Amino acid sequence: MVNVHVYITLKEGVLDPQGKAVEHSLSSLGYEGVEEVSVGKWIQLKVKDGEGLETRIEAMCEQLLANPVIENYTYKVEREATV
Amino acid sequence: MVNVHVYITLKEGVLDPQGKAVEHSLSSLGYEGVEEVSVGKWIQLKVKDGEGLETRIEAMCEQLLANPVIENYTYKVEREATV
Amino acid sequence: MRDVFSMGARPIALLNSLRFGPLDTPRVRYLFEEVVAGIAGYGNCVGVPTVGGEVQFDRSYDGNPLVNAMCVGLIDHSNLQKGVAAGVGNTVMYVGASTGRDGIHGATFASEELNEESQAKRPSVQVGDPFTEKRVLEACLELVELESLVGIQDMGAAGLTSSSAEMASKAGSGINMNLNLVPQRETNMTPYEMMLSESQERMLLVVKKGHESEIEEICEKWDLDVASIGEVTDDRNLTLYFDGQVVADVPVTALTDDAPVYEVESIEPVSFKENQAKDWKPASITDYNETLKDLLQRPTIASKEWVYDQYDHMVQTNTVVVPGSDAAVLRIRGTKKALAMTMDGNSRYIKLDPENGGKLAVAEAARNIVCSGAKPLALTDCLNYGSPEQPNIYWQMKESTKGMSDACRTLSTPVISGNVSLYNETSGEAIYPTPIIGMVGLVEDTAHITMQQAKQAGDLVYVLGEGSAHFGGSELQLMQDDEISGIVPKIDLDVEASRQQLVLRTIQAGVVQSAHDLAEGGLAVALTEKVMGTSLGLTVTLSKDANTLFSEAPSRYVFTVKASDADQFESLMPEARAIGHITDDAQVIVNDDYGQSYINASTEELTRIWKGAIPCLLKSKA
Amino acid sequence: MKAAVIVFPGSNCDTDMFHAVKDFTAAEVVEFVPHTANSVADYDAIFIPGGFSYGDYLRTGAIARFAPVMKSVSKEAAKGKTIVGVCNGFQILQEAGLLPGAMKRNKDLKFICRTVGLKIENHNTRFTSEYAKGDVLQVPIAHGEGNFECDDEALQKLHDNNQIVFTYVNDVNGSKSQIAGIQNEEGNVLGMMPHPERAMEAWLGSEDGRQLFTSVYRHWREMNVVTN
Ligand SMILES: Nc1ncnc2c1ncn2[C@@H]1O[C@H](COP(=O)(O)OP(=O)(O)O)[C@@H](O)[C@H]1O
Repeated sequence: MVNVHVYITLKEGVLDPQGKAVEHSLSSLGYEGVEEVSVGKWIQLKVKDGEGLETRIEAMCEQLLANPVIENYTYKVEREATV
Repeated sequence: MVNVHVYITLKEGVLDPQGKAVEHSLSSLGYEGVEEVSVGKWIQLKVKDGEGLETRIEAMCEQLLANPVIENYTYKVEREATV
Repeated sequence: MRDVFSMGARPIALLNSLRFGPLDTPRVRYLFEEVVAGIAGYGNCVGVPTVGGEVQFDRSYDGNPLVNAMCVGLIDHSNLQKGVAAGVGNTVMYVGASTGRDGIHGATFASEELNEESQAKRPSVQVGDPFTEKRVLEACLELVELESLVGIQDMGAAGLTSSSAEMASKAGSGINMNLNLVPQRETNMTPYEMMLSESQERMLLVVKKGHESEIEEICEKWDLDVASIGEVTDDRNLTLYFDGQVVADVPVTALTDDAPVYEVESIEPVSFKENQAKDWKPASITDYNETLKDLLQRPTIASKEWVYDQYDHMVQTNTVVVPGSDAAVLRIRGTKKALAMTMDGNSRYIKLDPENGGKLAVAEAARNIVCSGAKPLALTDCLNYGSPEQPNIYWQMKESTKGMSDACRTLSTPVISGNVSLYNETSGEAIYPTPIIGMVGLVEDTAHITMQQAKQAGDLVYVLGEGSAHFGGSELQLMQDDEISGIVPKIDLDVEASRQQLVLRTIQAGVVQSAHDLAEGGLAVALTEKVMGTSLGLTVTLSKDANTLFSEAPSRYVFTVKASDADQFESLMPEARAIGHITDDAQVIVNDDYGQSYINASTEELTRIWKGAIPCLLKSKA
Repeated sequence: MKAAVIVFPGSNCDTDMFHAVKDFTAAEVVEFVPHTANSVADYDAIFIPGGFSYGDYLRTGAIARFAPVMKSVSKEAAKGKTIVGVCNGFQILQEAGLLPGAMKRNKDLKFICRTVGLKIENHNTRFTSEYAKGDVLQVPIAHGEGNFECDDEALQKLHDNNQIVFTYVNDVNGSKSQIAGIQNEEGNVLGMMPHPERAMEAWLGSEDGRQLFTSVYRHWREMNVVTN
């Protein structure tokens, strides 16, 4: 098994109401100089390693994990160091 | 300004109904060998660089971005390569 | 909800009562916003409408907010289920979400003074899963139809331990369970952890031996964990096995009925006598217009639209009277009947005068029910106090409970359920004693359903009941002094009961267009609320004094009546005084006895102030 | 007319929808159809009710879209059957690709339950023929994610093809062009966030939702007279 990290954000140009709200809250809590906040998803999963791993991950992302109409995704595969 | 990425997940032992639902759904879509799915947040923000940067980021995480009762967070600071 | 559907009833409505500190710190604002979102998130998802409730703000809840929830269900008598573990040899089954380590010691946490140490303990909080709850609900309502189901109970506080012990105790039986069979979502859980886990959305069932597959079938359909984990015995012991060993074997009664009764000391606090001795008088009011506007902006009086807009109060399409009136009303599909429901409790009165305050709380809830055209049926109470080990606090509990129970007897409203939350203290400071009353009433015919908003111009405005000179615990006092003291308005329960009957009779006679009881802010606020959000106004004549306008004396009502019904109304309710009429010019005008207006504001402005207060506080900076 | 009301785990407006169709149209058959059903081919109109299918975990409608019954819904949609998705039903139809766009969280991030003004933008549809253009209805909304989003090109297409059926009179949730309900290009699939099934009787606050159901029925009847 490998650890897969999928990162999902709204596409550029899509207004992010959650990001805006967080930005606003941070500033009203007194944190200055915080900008361009965006709130996305970080999905972690363990997937069987082997042939076609990347194709499988991409399929999962396109089919379920992200909504291609408004979201972009990237991912990272983490192989545990073999002892 | 530096780019900050904050990654938030549920603490171990805390029920993750979203993760379960995604796992279940992936398996019924025919993706085999997918395990331990968890759904967390990935927050990106631009923060003013400078003294106390890490303390400021940690404070933001504890106060607002994460709910320390049930969530853990990590973060990464990305400095843009100066030209 | 689980307590309700495990009886075989379908939850039809939720209500909640909230207590927070003033919205002047970011922390309280955060808590308030998140709590409302949390209640909304769960109820909306399960699909049970949240139709009512109440919110009050007071310093005493700064470090210790209160959230009390009430659920109303509808049941066909033949489906009534009991949480009993009867029938030796019958199978004990586990249904619902799997067990994790969440909420261990939750019950003790709920009744514990908050301190540094308990902060560290907090990871024991459970995360709710409304989607699972919805499936458990639907599955349970199918399960209760089965002949083979003997008993069913929610795993609430202290989880498997209390549910199994209570079910066995009620049947006079015992239970054996093999903990290895408990569905688990974490690894290496110990028997201790499994027995005390307060993971949510779980039920314990007793099923006739040999019929387990009927249960399994329904659970599989709803995609729920199900397991046969034990059996009913006749030895009156709770016996637990784990890895083939007996890990506990205790008499059931030791866990339930034989619990020691705790005798604690009750001492009347000196402040009580002091308050009784000094009668607080309001500072003289120069601008009544401004005072009314200030009162309307008090968060406790202001519109709670910000809150109930977030609750789906319409799902199931039975809600006839949506939030914003005295009580919510839901029709019962297929009948002429409807149910009215409300939650109430004014802890300031109880703090100053617990016995009288306890009576006031029950009476106010009943008045709200009556105003909507319903006869009070029964109530549930949520008792929230500080540490009962403090003699002064125990005295508050004793006195307020006595007051409530007197009121229940006089008003013939049985207390059919409730809950208790103690040790609500932060760093030694207790909350105000806060019993909350949830009441349900029956509308015999939907034609009787009455709302608080005035209906049309030309209707006459009547008041029933007089103000008083006691302002202890009133909103006016809090506004002027920022603290409460003195004598609270007294209630005469016999007057209360007879007026309630009279009001209900008059409403049922069909001559009342709208009815509203007087509460925080008194007559002036109640009158304004009759036209809030409408395009109507009103013109009334009232003597220009605080007692008339802002007294919170109990057992009082405002009505609007069609001019053509006035004679009949007056003959039914001779005590009511006509004070003016509803107008179509959208101005709220109060004249003195010489025809001079001393309150004069547009409905639109008053509505804006009243609706804007809470959103405005939430947006404001620290 | 034979009508189906699809029930997913977590649907919670299914009964309300059922009563709206059954009590206010002359449909001969109205039936609940579980998410596990393989076919809805026997029905003339398919209603997908609101609620929180699969808890709305991950994204609203994301998981429901893969329920077995949705394959058949897509097939019937392609054949021109009438499909109505309300609230969560709309979100599911978007996730399934039967309607364009996606829903974001409401602009102020709060769930909103309130009766709002709804304007008929297109009354030449099988869903709104009994309304008049420009009619303003009072219909409840109850959603946390009804903030309609799509790219400019898709939006232009919606306008050009008259696919926008309902808009909000006021900007309640941040939706682009204040869109409250749209149909597909072919005009047989409707998605709307407001709940017409909650606006069926005056004592519920409004009966402005009725004509949606009677329009659907009328369309079916007219088609049937022609084909028979
Ligand atoms: N203040 C109260 N007034 C009336 N009944 C109460 C009160 N507190 C608890 N009860 C009743 O006692 C029973 C057990 O309540 P509680 O200990 O709160 O259990 P649970 O954890 O199942 O809610 C319930 O039937 C409840 O309604």
